[in-house]
Amino acid sequence: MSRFDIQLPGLNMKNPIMPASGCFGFGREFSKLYDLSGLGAIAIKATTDEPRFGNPTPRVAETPGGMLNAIGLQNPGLEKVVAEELPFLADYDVPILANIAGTTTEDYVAVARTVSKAPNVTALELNISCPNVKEGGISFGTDPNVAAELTRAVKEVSDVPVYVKLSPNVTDITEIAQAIEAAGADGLAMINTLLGMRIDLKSEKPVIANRTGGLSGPAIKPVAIRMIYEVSQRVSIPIIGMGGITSADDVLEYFLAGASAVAVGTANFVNPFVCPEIITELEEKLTEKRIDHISDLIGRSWKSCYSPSS
Amino acid sequence: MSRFDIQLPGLNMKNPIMPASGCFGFGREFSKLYDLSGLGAIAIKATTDEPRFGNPTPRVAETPGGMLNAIGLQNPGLEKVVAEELPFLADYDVPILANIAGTTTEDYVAVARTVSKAPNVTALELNISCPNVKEGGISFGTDPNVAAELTRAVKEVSDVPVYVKLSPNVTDITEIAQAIEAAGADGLAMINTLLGMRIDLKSEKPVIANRTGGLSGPAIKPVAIRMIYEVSQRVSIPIIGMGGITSADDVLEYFLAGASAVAVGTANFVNPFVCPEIITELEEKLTEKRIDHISDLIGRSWKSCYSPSS
Amino acid sequence: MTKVVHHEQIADKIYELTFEGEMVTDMVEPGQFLHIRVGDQYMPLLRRPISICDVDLDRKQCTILYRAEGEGTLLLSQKRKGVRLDVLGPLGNGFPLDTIAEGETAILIGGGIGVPPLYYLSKKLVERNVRVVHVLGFASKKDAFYVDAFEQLGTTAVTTIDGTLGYQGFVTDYMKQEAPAYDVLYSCGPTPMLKAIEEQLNPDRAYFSLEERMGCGIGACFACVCSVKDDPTGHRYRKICSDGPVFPQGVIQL
Amino acid sequence: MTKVVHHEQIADKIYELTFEGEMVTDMVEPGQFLHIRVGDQYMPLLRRPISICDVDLDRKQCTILYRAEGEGTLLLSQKRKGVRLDVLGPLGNGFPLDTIAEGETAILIGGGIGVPPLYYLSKKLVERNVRVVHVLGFASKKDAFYVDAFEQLGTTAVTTIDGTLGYQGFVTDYMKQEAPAYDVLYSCGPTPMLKAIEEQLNPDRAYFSLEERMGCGIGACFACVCSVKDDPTGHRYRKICSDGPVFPQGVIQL
Ligand SMILES: Cc1cc2nc3c(=O)[nH]c(=O)nc-3n(C[C@H](O)[C@H](O)[C@H](O)COP(=O)(O)OP(=O)(O)OC[C@H]3O[C@@H](n4cnc5c(N)ncnc54)[C@H](O)[C@@H]3O)c2cc1C
Ligand SMILES: Cc1cc2nc3c(=O)[nH]c(=O)nc-3n(C[C@H](O)[C@H](O)[C@H](O)COP(=O)(O)OP(=O)(O)OC[C@H]3O[C@@H](n4cnc5c(N)ncnc54)[C@H](O)[C@@H]3O)c2cc1C
Ligand SMILES: Cc1cc2nc3c(=O)[nH]c(=O)nc-3n(C[C@H](O)[C@H](O)[C@H](O)COP(=O)(O)O)c2cc1C
Ligand SMILES: Cc1cc2nc3c(=O)[nH]c(=O)nc-3n(C[C@H](O)[C@H](O)[C@H](O)COP(=O)(O)O)c2cc1C
Ligand code: FES
Ligand code: FES
Repeated sequence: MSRFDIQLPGLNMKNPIMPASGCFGFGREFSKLYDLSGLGAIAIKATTDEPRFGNPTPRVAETPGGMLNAIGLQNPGLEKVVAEELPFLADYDVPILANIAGTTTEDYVAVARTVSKAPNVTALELNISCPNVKEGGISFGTDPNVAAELTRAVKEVSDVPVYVKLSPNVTDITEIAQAIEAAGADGLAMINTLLGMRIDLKSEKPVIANRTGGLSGPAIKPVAIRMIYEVSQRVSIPIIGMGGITSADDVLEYFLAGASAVAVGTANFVNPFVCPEIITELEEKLTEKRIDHISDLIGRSWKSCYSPSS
Repeated sequence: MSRFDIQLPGLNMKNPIMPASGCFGFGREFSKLYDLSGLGAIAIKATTDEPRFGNPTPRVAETPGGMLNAIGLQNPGLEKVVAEELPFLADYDVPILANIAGTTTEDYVAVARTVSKAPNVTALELNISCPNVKEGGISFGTDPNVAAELTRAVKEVSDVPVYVKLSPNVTDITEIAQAIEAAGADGLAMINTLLGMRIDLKSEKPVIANRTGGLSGPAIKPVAIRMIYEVSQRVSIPIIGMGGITSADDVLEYFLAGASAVAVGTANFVNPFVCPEIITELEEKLTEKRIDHISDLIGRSWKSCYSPSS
Repeated sequence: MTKVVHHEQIADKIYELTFEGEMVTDMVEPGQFLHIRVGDQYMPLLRRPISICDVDLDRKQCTILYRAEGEGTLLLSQKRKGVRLDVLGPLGNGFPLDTIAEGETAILIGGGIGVPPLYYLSKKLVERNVRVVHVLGFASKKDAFYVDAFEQLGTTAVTTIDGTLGYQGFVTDYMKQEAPAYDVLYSCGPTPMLKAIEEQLNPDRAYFSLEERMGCGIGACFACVCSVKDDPTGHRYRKICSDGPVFPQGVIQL
Repeated sequence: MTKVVHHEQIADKIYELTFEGEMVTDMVEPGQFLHIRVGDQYMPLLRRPISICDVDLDRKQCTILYRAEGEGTLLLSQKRKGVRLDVLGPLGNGFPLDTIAEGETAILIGGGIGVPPLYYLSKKLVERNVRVVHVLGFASKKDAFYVDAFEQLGTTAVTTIDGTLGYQGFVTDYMKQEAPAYDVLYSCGPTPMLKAIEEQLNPDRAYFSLEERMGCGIGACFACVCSVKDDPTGHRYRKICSDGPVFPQGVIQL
């Protein structure tokens, strides 16, 4: 009996670990290192309607305990993803969470309609941190109404459950999460990166050509944990947690905060074997701690009554 | 000729370095370690109308490259600060930035009126990250109108220039900064801590008794730099920059982003001599880099024309 | 600058580390603590408070004992002989030595990783011709350390929760059962143990050394406060790092 | 597991590090790189890409040369003999050896910290009876390294910007002035240098090794892309880490 198989809408996972979108490409590179069928799921790189080159380089910069990236959604475009990348992944026994992005609602709808019909795509992940060109460039993820409307539009055309990936760069994430739940989302993924910048002392310019970038890695873990702790108490759809996960202990912390599965992003760059290593380590920890099933831990930090002096 | 004396409203600084509020108490402990007159200024611990005990312990937790705190504005209260703490600091030749806090506008006004009359308080720093009890507990710092109104009320009663310390936990910090500038603030201080949480795997509860805490330290530096880069381009009042500063290189990065002075917080806990060490190191760096005056660097990352491919 | 001159594991997860440096000459008060930076980067960020366990003033050497369990102490346990150790201290106020008279009996009760500071205290008391009795509580035999060293200084009882060494039970169980006579009680260990000692033994003259998570370690950040006992105002406090870690009985709400 | 067996400073800020391990047996292609984790904590977080400079397949030893200037390389420079080194690789595609025939002449042009991979390349070419000529550009005499080692393999010209060693000027200045004859050109160095070589020398057969800031180092993150030359669509690219770092002339928009 497995201690950590997880069933979420569209995601029938052997274990709760998946690589995070954008940190695993479309799996080809990692497939040379280990068997992808051992993963709980795979979140693939954001797919857009048309191919995108993305931002100029440098696209990454290092920061204390984290990194910035401004890849700019580089991807081969919907057509190639469906024709080449997804079939490659179909050889593995692993559910695919297809991350989709765009700059108009129509973009998202177009990608969602087609990608959700791919045989091995079992769920969608809406990346709503992208700037909304119609709304003057503000991100889809910062306004509850805009986010809800997008969710509704995508739900309408999708053949598979839809997860919405929240941006942490907001005043009140619970408000947005609730609006998205009400709009029919099947789950949430959180968090995307924090907006950050690093300036190079020699050039006196931002290190990243795009100037700002998304902060990921261990540095952001406390922000993600706080947000999941807050949101999980206010929604009843499951949360895929992420942000700075590097170990099985981190996974346990995310479950206690309220996550029902987790994604590992930046850590794949530090140690390309991190996902299978965490899976092994997690199973050992659960056995050692005599936790019958990891789902027992979901939200336990707030579910039991809290007494501050103990 | 000094390369780094800085004149800001109310703050006549020998150098651009001050300890950040809450990380230096009222200076007594550090006065045993080095001469406080060597500092550019001192931001004292938040003062409230009445004495406060603050939050239950544990009040701090460590995170990757940072720490969480939920001290809860513990302080001896306005009367004692004016009667005992400020006179102690009057023995040193250093301007005092008095950080003030409250839960109603009246609280802030009361503290501002009295503290701004203390002979060695040369400027106020409004900590607007506190929950606003009248507005249902939302923080004063998350709504541009509420923040502007508070600024106006405090400006009216203050005998000295007023800096407003911004919370980073907002969707659009430039909007708030501009509202505060329009309300008459003399300067900005940014950033306060990011809201975060850490969960203890043994107790399965948040480590911090108050559950959430404020994230500070190197981990948050990229977020602070990004926000100062954005805000400094949209306001014309000076910015005191802070968040994760540990070295003279960090100070240079803050100036390039758009800060006109900096505060060092958490690093004082790691190395209690960090402020004088940074001052010495900074002077050396300026000489070495042949920078005539540090103020030449303010905002240089965006002032010169930007070409992404270079 | 201080340098590690000895580093050895002495029990399950327990390490003994000796370092040498000028600063050791200030370490004359038992019960004070050191604030140790364990990494060179800012990860882990904060220093770790560790008690002074023994001091050799002539050789300018100080010994600490610590349990390597969390991120910081595990990193500390990897320091090799010869490397630099970044130590701040001695910090805080230790056990007062002049409140007990020559010929009187001191009982020193330690629990787990609260045992180390009692060793230097015991040596100092013996130097002053105070009779010392030790009660050292551990979880199990594998966790016990320094029992022989304490025995050299005075009668030493050991208790273990599982009974694998000495008396089975908590130190308070032992105290109630055996009821050794003493004039002054000194104790360091987990707060629940100190609380039980205060409530169950209700000693006249006693000193407790407390623990709390710290930021600065020098009194500036208000991380480590504890409440004053029976305080009607509700906002009186002491800082464990700079007012303590040792407090006379009755001052702090345990 | 790889272990540091030699570590020495050989020029201003330049270090030579040799490590030993099973993985070295895969390092048969000059121009490939390693992705090295320099810290044990997550600060610094990312690995550092460093070229293979020399390999001793029999002893399973690989040598790298690097400039210790930033946070990560400074930390690397503190690794002592005997410690573990976390190395990923060999990664990427190196210099093709079979595109030059026996008896032909190869010119290898390196700039600064782009010089190291040319050493292993030169050795491999010499093994194949190719005649090698080296042009090594440094800022100043104090920055120069491995000049003698290259001289053992073939004619070696050194240029320095300040003229303190060899020819004064850039490698391209030297090439125009001296115009040595060659069949195939191989180069590694800062992108402006590669661009100048391409534009000013316009070689028929040439290979360039490129640099870019990396995330994963294995082709998964799209951090290190560069544009394909004369691409009308505007979105064709190559990844330096997995398609390169070495590209034939004309493929990449330098
Ligand atoms: C005055 C004083 C004296 C002490 N003397 C000793 C001693 O002689 N030997 C010994 O082994 N331990 C001693 N401790 C406890 C010791 O400080 C902690 O065990 C240690 O800080 C844990 O660090 P870590 O890296 O193992 O754990 P982590 O879990 O990585 O610690 C995370 C953070 O929590 C803090 N923390 C965790 N546990 C404690 C604790 N029990 N008390 C205070 N802070 C804690 C750490 O300092 C750090 O800031 C003392 C504590 C205090 C306050
Ligand atoms: C394929 C390849 C091979 C290389 N071979 C060598 C070599 O043999 N010897 C050598 O000394 N250097 C080599 N470099 C450059 C080397 O990777 C950088 O000098 C090094 O990463 C800088 O790290 P740092 O810790 O000193 O600087 P930091 O400023 O701390 O670096 C911060 C971040 O920027 C990245 N970065 C900074 N400069 C560069 C750069 N020039 N290229 C790529 N990333 C950079 C770092 O990897 C890190 O992620 C190579 C680079 C590449 C891409
Ligand atoms: C290089 C890089 C590229 C990313 N690309 C995407 C993306 O295409 N779509 C998306 O939703 N998130 C993307 N992310 C965000 C991650 O999926 C993840 O939410 C974030 O990095 C936090 O997790 P981590 O700290 O484990 O990396 C990217 C992150 C990185 C570092
Ligand atoms: C323990 C602690 C207490 C703080 N107390 C206050 C405070 O009373 N008022 C305030 O405005 N900021 C307070 N801050 C925030 C700091 O002044 C500073 O804005 C923040 O920590 C970021 O800087 P740093 O990363 O250098 O610490 C506190 C920070 C810490 C770590
Ligand atoms: S730890 Fe800062 S006041 Fe005690
Ligand atoms: S570094 Fe990740 S694709 Fe090249």
